[in-house]
Amino acid sequence: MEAIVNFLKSTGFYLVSENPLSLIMLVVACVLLYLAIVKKFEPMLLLPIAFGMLLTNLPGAGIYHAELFEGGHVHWEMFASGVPLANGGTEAVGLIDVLYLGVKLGVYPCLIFVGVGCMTDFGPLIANPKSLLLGAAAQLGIFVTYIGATLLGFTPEQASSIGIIGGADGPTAIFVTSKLAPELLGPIAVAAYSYMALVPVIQPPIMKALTTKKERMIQMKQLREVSKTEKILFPIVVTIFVSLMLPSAASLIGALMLGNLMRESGVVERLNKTAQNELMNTVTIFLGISVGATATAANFLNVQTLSILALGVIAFGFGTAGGVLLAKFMNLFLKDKINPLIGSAGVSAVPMAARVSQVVGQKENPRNFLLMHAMGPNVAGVIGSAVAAGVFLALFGS
Amino acid sequence: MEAIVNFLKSTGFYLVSENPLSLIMLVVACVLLYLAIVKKFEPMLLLPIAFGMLLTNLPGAGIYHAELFEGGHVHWEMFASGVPLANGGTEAVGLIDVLYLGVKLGVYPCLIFVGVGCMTDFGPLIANPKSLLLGAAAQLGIFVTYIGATLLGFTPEQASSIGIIGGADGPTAIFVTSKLAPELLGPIAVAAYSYMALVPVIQPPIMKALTTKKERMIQMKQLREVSKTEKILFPIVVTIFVSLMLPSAASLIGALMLGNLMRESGVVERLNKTAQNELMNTVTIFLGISVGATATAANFLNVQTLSILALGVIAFGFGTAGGVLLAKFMNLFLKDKINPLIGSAGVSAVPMAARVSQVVGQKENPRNFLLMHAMGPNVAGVIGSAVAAGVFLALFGS
Amino acid sequence: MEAIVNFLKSTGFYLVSENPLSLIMLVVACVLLYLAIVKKFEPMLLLPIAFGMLLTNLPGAGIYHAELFEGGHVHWEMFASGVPLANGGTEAVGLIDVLYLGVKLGVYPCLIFVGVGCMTDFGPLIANPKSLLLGAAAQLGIFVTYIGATLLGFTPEQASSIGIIGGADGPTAIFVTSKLAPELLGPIAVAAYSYMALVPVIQPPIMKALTTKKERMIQMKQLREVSKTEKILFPIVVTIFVSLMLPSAASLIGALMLGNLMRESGVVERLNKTAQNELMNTVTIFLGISVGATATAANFLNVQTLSILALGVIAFGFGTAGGVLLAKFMNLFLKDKINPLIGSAGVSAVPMAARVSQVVGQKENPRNFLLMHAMGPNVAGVIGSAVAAGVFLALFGS
Amino acid sequence: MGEIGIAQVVLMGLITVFVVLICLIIIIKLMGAIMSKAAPATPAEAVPAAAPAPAAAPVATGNKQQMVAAIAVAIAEEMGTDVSHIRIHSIKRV
Amino acid sequence: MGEIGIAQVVLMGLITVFVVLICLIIIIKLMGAIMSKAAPATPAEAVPAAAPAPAAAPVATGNKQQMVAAIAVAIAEEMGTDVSHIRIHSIKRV
Amino acid sequence: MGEIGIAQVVLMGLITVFVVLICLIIIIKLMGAIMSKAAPATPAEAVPAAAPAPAAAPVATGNKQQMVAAIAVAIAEEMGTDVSHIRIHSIKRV
Ligand code: NA
Ligand code: NA
Ligand code: NA
Repeated sequence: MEAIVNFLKSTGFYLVSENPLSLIMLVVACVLLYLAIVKKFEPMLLLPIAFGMLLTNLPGAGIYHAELFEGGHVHWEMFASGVPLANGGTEAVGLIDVLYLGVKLGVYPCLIFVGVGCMTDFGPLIANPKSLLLGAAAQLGIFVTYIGATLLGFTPEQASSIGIIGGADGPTAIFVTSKLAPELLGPIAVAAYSYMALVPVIQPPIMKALTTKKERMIQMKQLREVSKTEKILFPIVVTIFVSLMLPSAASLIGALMLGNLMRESGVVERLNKTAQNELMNTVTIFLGISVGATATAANFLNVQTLSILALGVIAFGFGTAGGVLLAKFMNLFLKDKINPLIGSAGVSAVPMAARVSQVVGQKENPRNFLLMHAMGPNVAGVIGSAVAAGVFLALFGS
Repeated sequence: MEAIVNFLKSTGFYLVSENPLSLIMLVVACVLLYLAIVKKFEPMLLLPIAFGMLLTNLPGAGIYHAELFEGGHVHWEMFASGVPLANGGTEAVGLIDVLYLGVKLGVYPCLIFVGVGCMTDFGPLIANPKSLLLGAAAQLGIFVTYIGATLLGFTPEQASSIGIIGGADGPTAIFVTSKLAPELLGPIAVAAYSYMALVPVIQPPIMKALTTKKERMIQMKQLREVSKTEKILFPIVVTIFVSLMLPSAASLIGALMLGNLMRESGVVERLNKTAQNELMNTVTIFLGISVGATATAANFLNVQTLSILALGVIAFGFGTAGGVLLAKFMNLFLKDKINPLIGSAGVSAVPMAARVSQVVGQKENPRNFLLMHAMGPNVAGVIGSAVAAGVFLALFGS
Repeated sequence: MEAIVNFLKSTGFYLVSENPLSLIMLVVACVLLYLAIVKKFEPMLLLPIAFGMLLTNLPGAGIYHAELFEGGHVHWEMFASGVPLANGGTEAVGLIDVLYLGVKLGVYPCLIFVGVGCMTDFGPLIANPKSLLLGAAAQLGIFVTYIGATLLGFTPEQASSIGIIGGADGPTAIFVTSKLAPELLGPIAVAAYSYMALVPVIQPPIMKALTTKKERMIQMKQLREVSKTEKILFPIVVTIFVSLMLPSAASLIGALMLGNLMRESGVVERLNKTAQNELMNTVTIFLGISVGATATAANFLNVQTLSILALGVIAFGFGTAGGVLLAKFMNLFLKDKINPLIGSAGVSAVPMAARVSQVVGQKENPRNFLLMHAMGPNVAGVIGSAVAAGVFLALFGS
Repeated sequence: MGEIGIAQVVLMGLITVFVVLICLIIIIKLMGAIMSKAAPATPAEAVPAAAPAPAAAPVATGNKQQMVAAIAVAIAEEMGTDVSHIRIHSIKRV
Repeated sequence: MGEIGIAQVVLMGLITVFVVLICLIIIIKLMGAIMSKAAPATPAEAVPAAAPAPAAAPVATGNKQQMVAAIAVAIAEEMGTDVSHIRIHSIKRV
Repeated sequence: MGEIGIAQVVLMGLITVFVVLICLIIIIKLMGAIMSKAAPATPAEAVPAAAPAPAAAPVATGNKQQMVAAIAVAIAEEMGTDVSHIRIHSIKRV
């Protein structure tokens, strides 16, 4: 009889009664699954994130133990001997505890960036290097959000991580957050990927508000062809130069450019394929469920999360505005005018933001093909965010 | 001269003379290779297991050191500084020492279950939920075997691990055994995968003995079509419900259902493919050779192993009987009779056991197509075994 | 103002002024990238190696910290708490720190050997077992180089690692070096892969100098067909026999033969494909950049590296000569003469060296097809080098 | 959990397995009932996870019927074989 | 780095981002200038990393029947083996 | 193993390599002898690991020319791209 009572007390239903907030988290996870599956919000990451969130909030399941990574350290001894429980016993480490090591040690975001590099064509950027200015301006959202977050009482480390949401690059945001404010990984990842999926909703009104119909109709000259040699030199030169300027950005830029060199060199096709397919897919699954698993009720269900979600929209908005406005400013001096709609693509969210530029532009002028022009700022924004991330890591990294 | 003597003393031939039992283990490994390659007994796992067994029993090779995991702990300090030898020196860790970490930390079985989930269609189960009762009844073998093993003097932890052989799910058996009785991993894995391969030999006589010809000829109504929404909701609902009922089953069920959700959602096709192909294949290789490596002469060549092999047959037999008998019992109350031959599929061994139902059924009635009906209990058996595993882990897990 | 000065002092440009040698290393890395991409010198490994070298020599980037592996141990506590800096702070571990674990623990070379085994057809060797003698003779370069390196003042451990360059097997060289002389990993890996790519330049003059025109024109009898059973038994028998003779060679031989058994058995086609494609590609990327990362200015820019590069040529040259000369010697006794040009293929560098035999042979006699005959010594050389590696590991391994 | 008898383990185990799986039956039936009310069942077979057929549609113009068929079959089967992501950008008549 | 004001962080951040990316503009332009001097531009589009098109040419000539058989076998094997390893064991006249 | 001379290392090394590989020769010859006694050699070429050939049959019928073009393009691209991503950019009438 006592055994049965003990058994019932070990069920999740009993444990839920002690920690009812986890039920709310299960609902949140299901909402995210809905967004991922039905609304197709960046499902590659949002589905694993949501499932990780679900698993971590099943009371008693013990698939993830935040204690293993408390105080910013990895507690190897607990990996060896199990996690101490309140009742004096120990519990073996769970699946996500092990997978989370890849986040904690910064491995997954870099490996994903290798895959992203394998899939990125920097040709449009090399053909039109001015794009880099737009990619720089679109980082405005990051710093505006940093100000906002600091004023709302977040620490500089947390404010940096929240600001990076405005970079619209998942791996960059997760890399910075895992280093500076791992306690915010859950909400920041959710915000970053949700708003990336919402780019077609967030950006167009801002783009239209800041431009005239005439500006939106500007047609741009066709891009020059880029030689293979330039494409091969680009990743090498960028890695060396950016890393010397800002060593703290070297991991992200180096990983991205390693992938791009594997792509453009054309001599390691096998490696290129694996890096952008199976390796990246595997890491994506592991990264998603690990990041999701940090979103426990205690970490997620508080006013901070709401602030982060609000600040995330601000970040995307100001990034969009920054890009558009700098394009308008540049037009004051340029003979061949830039269509300011491609400025918004500088927030990255590759290639979604570039497509938004194309769609908005074509609405005004059906013969206007902005996609390739927008790809320049789009990929420049990836570099820009990595540089911004490097600044934060240099200032606040341990 | 002395150097030559030293050298000769370090050869495996000399070491074998000190530990001749390893020769027998090499023979056992070769027999298993024969079964895997020539008899095609679950070769995906039996080949790596047998090769791991071969490598671990090469005297002096040092590819696997049981000392690293002694006492149920991982000894990281030895990973760092090498394994102490009898002569006072140290030996670097070997390949399988590192790979075994994935077993010890419970990662491989879960990852394989993600892949299994990606390959499993729960449609026939959703169309005919009564199948779950058959999947439950087929777990009888697990508990009968538990009794038998306890009476033979095994500890409750060992008896649980041996019982789970009757679940006919490799990953579940390995997961439970690595947590409760890692010293039995070798024989239990060998028994589990061998008997799974022998399902077409073990099951038919039992199925025929327990049924009448008339029963075996029962034709069943075609299954209803299952909507995509139901298939998507199923993994989510099952994860939440089962994990709340039995938190200790959450890892296995969660991993299985994550894979199934990746499959059915249709929005993460890249991840789904990698999880069921390259990721699963890689983990299968690593799991196989690691598990095989635990089968050292000391661990394997004893009367326990013979008992485990004997108990394994009992487990499969009673599981088969349980499924068939419950189907007959249910027929006492049902208007649309169930063909009791599909009950035996409840032991899982997907999809072999379902095929056995089909073959045995078609022998009596050539127009009888039981395969899809048997898939219901078949996949239900996977859930059933995971639940049974959860019970054992809840009762005896540290 | 002070902040800006601090910031500028943290840039790589400032740090370079303190350690200008890293600039030279960046140039070396770029030269290697040139060789890999434009000259196509074994790009699969040389490109990642060169990029790893580039990343490790970016001052302040912190992607690799040699301190984590100092003294031959893995310092887990630093993985947990960060690497101590000169200024009293700590720095988080970098991407390559984590990836390097796979080299340090000897996992990558073995996994690559599994993939190599999956791609190797030992048929020509089984059809003509005499090839093994040529594969043995071609290891002469290893031991001649060992003598040379010792005389130049290298320790026996270092001399062994340098000698193994003459084995012309990348994974074997990296495995031995990571165990015996990890401080030389960079130059040895660069030498090994560069000279492998240079086989068509290094070998032909030696081959011609040591043979007469008549010898080079010898046509050989067609090889017998090898039964599937022999091909399946071969990896099993070789693993057992070689490992018993020389336990320290078991890891390399075992991994190679596991892969070959997966290939020849034909029953684990899924595993075979993953092992030789995605798994091998992933490990190749990780191995390449990790090995490259050990080539810091302090480790690479010294007279040792020049010695190693010089000794590497000697190793390849004597290996080539050894194979050719033994073939000539064997011809004194054989009725069916061997074309001594296939002896040079015994250095391995599969399949490049075999192709060199074919090309040189066909130049003298256009109807002479030596490729398949050269594949015998070629794959025998892989076994030969692994055995030589085993000898060194047995003598000098901790 | 200290001393626990064999019978207790077996009973608790079997009961748990049956209770959990019976609950799942109820849940599935409820789910099915809600589904069939919410919407006139869209069978999964009609909306398979990966549906290669539609990709063929835009191709099915002009008099290249057999070619289209050949390509479609080759591609469709190819898709069936795991390799992924087929994109037909354009088929032009010269 | 002790106390550092919000304004400082934002200024330093924006300036760094702009400085680094402007330097990249200069570097890319320099690179382009050197390239165009060094060689009459070989456009990337003309030399794509993976150019499978030519492989089709030799196939589209000669005796059709045997080719069909050959190709059909190749496809069939491709399908059967899932990812790689095309092996033509025999080509028979149909 | 304490002090060990250069000559000793080299001799021991070369001898070991030769002894091990000579033993392998003997083993392989023994294996071959046993094989040829046990069974009239079934050559490996005749029993390939994965032989999907039969699947070719249904393809080798119908309108040959157009099918050749279609399939040839598919194969060519497949070979060129090695693993995935089939893209038919254009199909021309032969
Ligand atoms: Na960005
Ligand atoms: Na089961
Ligand atoms: Na060799």
